[in-house]
Amino acid sequence: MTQLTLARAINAGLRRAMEEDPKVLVMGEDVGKLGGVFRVTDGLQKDFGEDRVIDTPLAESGIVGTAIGLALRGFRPVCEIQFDGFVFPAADQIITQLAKMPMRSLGAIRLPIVVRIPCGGGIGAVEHHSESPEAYFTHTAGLRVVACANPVDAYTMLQQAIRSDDPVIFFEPKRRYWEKAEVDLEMDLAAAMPFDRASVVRQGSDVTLLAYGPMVKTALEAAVAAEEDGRSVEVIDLRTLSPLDTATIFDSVRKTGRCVVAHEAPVYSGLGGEIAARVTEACFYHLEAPVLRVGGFSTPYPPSRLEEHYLPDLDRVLDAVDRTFAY
Amino acid sequence: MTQLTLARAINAGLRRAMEEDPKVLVMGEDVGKLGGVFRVTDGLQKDFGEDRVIDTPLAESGIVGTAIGLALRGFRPVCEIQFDGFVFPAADQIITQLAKMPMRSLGAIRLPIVVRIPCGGGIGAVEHHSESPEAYFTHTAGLRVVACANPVDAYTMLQQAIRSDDPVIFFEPKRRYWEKAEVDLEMDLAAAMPFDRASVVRQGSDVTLLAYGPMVKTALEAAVAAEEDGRSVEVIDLRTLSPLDTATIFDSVRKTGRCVVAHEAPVYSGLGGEIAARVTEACFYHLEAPVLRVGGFSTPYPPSRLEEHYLPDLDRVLDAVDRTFAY
Amino acid sequence: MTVDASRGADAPPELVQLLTPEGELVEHPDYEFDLTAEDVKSLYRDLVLVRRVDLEAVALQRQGELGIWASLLGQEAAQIGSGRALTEQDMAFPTYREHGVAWCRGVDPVKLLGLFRGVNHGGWDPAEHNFHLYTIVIGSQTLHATGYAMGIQRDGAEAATIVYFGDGATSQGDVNESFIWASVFNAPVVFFCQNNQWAISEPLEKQSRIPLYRRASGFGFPGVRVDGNDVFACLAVTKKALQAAREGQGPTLIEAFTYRMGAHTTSDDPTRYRLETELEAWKLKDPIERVKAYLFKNELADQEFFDRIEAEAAELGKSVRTRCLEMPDPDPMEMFEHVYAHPHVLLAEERAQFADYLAGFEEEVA
Amino acid sequence: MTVDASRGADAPPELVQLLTPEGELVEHPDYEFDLTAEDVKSLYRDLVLVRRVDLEAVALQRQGELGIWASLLGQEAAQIGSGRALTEQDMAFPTYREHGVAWCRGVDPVKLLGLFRGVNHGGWDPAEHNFHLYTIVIGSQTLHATGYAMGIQRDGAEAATIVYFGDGATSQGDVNESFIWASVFNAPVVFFCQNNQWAISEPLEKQSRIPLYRRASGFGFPGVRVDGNDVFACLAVTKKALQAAREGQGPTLIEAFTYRMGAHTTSDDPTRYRLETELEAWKLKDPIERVKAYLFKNELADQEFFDRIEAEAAELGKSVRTRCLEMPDPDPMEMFEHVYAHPHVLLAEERAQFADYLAGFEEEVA
Ligand SMILES: Cc1ncc(C[n+]2csc(CCOP(=O)(O)OP(=O)(O)O)c2C)c(N)n1
Ligand SMILES: Cc1ncc(C[n+]2csc(CCOP(=O)(O)OP(=O)(O)O)c2C)c(N)n1
Ligand SMILES: [Mg+2]
Ligand SMILES: [Mg+2]
Repeated sequence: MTQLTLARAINAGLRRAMEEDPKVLVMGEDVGKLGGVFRVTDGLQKDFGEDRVIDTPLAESGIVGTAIGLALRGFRPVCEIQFDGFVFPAADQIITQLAKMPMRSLGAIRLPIVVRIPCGGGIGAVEHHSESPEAYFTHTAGLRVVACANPVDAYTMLQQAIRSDDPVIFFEPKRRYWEKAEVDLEMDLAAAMPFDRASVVRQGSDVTLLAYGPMVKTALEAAVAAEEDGRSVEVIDLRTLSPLDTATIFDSVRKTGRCVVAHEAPVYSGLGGEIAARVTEACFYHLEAPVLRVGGFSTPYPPSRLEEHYLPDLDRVLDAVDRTFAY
Repeated sequence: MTQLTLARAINAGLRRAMEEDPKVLVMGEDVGKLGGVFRVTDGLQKDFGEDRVIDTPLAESGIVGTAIGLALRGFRPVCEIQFDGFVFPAADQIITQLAKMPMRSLGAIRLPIVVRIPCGGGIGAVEHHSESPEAYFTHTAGLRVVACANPVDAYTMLQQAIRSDDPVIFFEPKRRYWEKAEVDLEMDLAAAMPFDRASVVRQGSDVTLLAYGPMVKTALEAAVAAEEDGRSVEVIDLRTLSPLDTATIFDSVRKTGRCVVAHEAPVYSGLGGEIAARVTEACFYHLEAPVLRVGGFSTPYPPSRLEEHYLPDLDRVLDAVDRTFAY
Repeated sequence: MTVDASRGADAPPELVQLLTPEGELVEHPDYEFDLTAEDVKSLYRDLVLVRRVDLEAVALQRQGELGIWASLLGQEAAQIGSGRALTEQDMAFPTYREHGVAWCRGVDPVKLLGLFRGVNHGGWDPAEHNFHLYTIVIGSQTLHATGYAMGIQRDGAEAATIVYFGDGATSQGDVNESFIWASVFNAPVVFFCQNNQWAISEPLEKQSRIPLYRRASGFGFPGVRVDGNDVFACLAVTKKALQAAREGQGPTLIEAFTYRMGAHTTSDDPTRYRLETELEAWKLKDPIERVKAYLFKNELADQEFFDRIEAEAAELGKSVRTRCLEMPDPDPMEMFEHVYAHPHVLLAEERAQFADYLAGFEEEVA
Repeated sequence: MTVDASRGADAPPELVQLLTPEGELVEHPDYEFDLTAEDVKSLYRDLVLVRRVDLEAVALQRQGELGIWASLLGQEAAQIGSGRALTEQDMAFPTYREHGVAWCRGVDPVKLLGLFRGVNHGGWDPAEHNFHLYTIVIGSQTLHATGYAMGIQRDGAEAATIVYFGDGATSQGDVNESFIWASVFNAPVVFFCQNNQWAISEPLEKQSRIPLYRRASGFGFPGVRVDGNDVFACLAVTKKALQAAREGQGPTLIEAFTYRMGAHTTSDDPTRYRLETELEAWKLKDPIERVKAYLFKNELADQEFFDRIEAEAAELGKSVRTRCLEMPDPDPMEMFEHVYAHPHVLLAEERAQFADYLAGFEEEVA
């Protein structure tokens, strides 16, 4: 076991994937000598060379578009989008090509491409550096969308994503990059929980709290705080956002009868709506209260001096939990 | 009153807006001599000149990006995206610039831009010509998103959208372009229903059926069919997708106790989820059944010989209506 | 507010031409004519056959058998010339109009019809033919081709890619980004732009105020304009560019100066935006007639040869038609296939629900 | 797999220069030196003041008062030279680094700090200064500038726009699309590329294999490379390009060949990717020193002048610092303002709920 930050765990996952499969490439802006603006790809170019760790020109459509071409030639590119807010120039290549080409070819083509996106707020950054664009991709059939929340998952899920023959949008909670945990670098990937499964990270009986990425830590803290009020909160780290692991979610909600979904993205038309609708349909007779959502507001991400108000924090999560008991 | 197809009604709306305000421009691919691939802009260039009806180079990011510049100079551009599936190259300009620039400027900048998108399937087209990308935009704070469903609304809502100082994504149901209705071309716009209001297009008492754009007609047909089975279906044409006119929706659901949402876009992570979540939260004690959704599947839009199966038709809508009575 | 552009049916001086519209060979300092009679006859055959397939497809569309068709009429030489320049190892990335290139890559024309008939979005295996699927989102395939070429570099293979796109496509960000990637990585890719003068209703002036082949110079790689109705020149220019790419000399932009003789697609009505006279001028430059004239004049082929090709074309047309009509509609459940490589819980659920739903109707009927 | 590129600190021959690093005037066939002593002193003042503002901002960031800062160090001449070329009617579109241009447009430097401090995303009224907001999404402002220029055409106004972007930005689709729009519509826009040799850690070779000013030729408009550390040349070249634009001669691309002397931003660590020696070579070309040398050598200014400017700079720095620290944090409810021009039912609801939520805490406290 090795103590690793989440960022280093991704680095280790990339390294292991590259060692095991010479077809795995890393590409993006500043991923080479600099090792990425978060140092996630630190040292990889030195060890694997410029042909496998590719500093690309500054254009996200170009990054994803050429990655598709490389995949068509048999490579398994892992693209880095430098910040969440800069994925939109690549939206067309992701939505009309990456997601649709396999079906377009009746399965003759597979695109084992991972698009890594550091996401979310809380780091005091300027505009476009704190967004949570997952819903744009969960609504895009043909993609798999996952989010890791801790170093162990970061290490395993990234490798699973790279091994997947489907395109994967891989969200990394940037404000948790420096969180540490013990990671078993020699772990048997096949024995690890598959990356399309959710994980109950805290057992509880009164209410189910669903979170992913950066919000998992907040959710766990909220559960601890709720316990003091005598409320037993079950926390599920969704991990997979498309498809959802509904079995795990429904089991929990049928047990607790209450459900809150938390994400940083704006609530309106966000993933929480999908979850709420699905949970309500499947657990209608078990619900004591409507599924409540807590998340960003229907505004662009605010300047950083306001982000503590915009981001759902422990208090706002608890407020939502409380409200489910008012029904 | 004049009998107009939906396409001609939009043409008439554009014409009137251009007559009334010299700052209104029309721009896009083939909007000039050709009058657009659906002839929606037919005759406008002839009458208003090449400076006001601009055939642009073939690039959607360029269209929206230069429209923003024109708006900064005081113009009110109406951009045409030729088909729904081609809006994605403009995603970055729409999401990071058009939607966010007004707030970025603390309100000093307003961007009165309308992005017209012929949307939806059912016309037997090849790939990318039948999509329903509204959820990408409803999740984008800073935009208004509306969809017209009939010639009268097409005429009025488009003019209202052009007069709005906020950016508007304007969806036109392309398979309804040839539907006709009487339109009062002299109508007083101020007296018309505002474009951010939903409309109850058929009264009913047993279940509320929510639809927009091309699905409104299908919903109305379903309501007629349901009547034969003794079910009274209230049909609401949402018209505004962001923000939703929740007052009108909630009033109806509180009355009927049941709700179905239909859209062509994939159900997963689509706008229906938001509506279901919101309705459930606001009408929890009134609901006899969960809000059910009927829409596209979690696949790319299929080849046209399969689209009748992919698109929610009368039978699939009725099936969902029936299922709400099984609870 | 518009500026002078150099478009026009008059071939500008920089045009590479080896065969005149009258069927005369012309010398060119950089490109040699080195084809045998058999070569030329075989090119002729391809030109005639693909035109015939195209005509048949237009007819099928008119009869409601296809939803739409994008005709290659007038662009046969550009496509056959460039398509025949490819080796088996080379990879081609088409738009939606490259029926001639598809033919050169051995794709059964009926497979192309599938897409336009609406039975699939692309019914051939790209790897089998080294011919990618048709791409409809304008310009996006240029990046795929460039990435593929970067893959060739990494494999150390003796191969190149060629990517097709239109004059209108040159305005898309993606196309220009692909120029950047290709030049920065010196990737073995040939950019083959068929400038057919029109992007639906928009003339070239709406995309560029200078000849398109000159775009390449701004990115630091060679651009060349070839007579796109001259199959000899298209073949020679493409061969040379591909060879340069394979040899590590990087990308080339080829602008094939040609003309879209038909409508943009069968849904289009060009009378709204262009003059009949333009069409007439281009008819005199027909890509097939000039090869026929060359073969005739040089007594390389007799009437029997032309008749034989005609007959073969008629046969092919008939076969394409028959097999098009026989093409089965896909099974509804097919929608759920192919989207993902691995099991997907949501899709499995939707598939099961939809199967139940369909079964419900069958019960009703029964 | 990489190819020869012409980058390097050695100024290539095509560079327009009017003032050497040693402070000597040089003749140029196309650009005249026509500045009075007062003009030069005023330019010098601007250069020194904006450098001082920049230094102060870096210090403020180090002390935790700003979240981040993008320094213009080394690029003062490019920005002041081009910024001073603008008339009041002209409109400028910056990236996030154009503090010098902002200065020329009369934007109070403290307003720039707001964005980096996180109190807003852009705190000035663009229309008031004809200076657009900083744009962070690389390249997207080039289209806004081009559209604005199309608006100027429609207004028949005597004005032009200038848009700033970096060497890295030239790879973005949007930037190339803006070249197309500008050339096709012959729009009055000057593309001002500050090639500071680096896009964060990536050297110019990763964006282009030929000098950037040559990109314009591929789109059919003039490109010129100017010594970006020579304020005289930057002023002259930009003036001429703007005048051409205003006169209906369309766009020009100016590549200001300069160097980013600092880190990309205060978050960056350039020691990971570039050599100290490169920096040393560029130090000899400092944009301010050469103007000082010119003024000294030609006895146009005495020590008193330089001291006075120094003192003014110190004052300005102090004032910027004080007013930065005084900048109030925005009110939380401010989040909901400005998003829409007209009432918005969803936002009104969220605002009300959030106000209630906040009020709940106050009650708890009370
Ligand atoms: C991104 C995108 N925008 C718009 C369209 C609609 N469209 C289809 S073909 C076409 C014109 C293409 O012109 P050109 O590139 O010259 O190719 P040609 O059809 O002439 O071969 C347009 C605008 C599209 N397919 N993709
Ligand atoms: C679309 C987009 N992608 C990535 C980034 C992250 N980023 C910020 S600055 C920068 C480098 C810009 O380099 P250049 O254009 O040369 O300008 P410079 O910073 O050198 O002035 C990058 C990659 C961004 N802001 N926008
Ligand atoms: Mg064309
Ligand atoms: Mg730079």
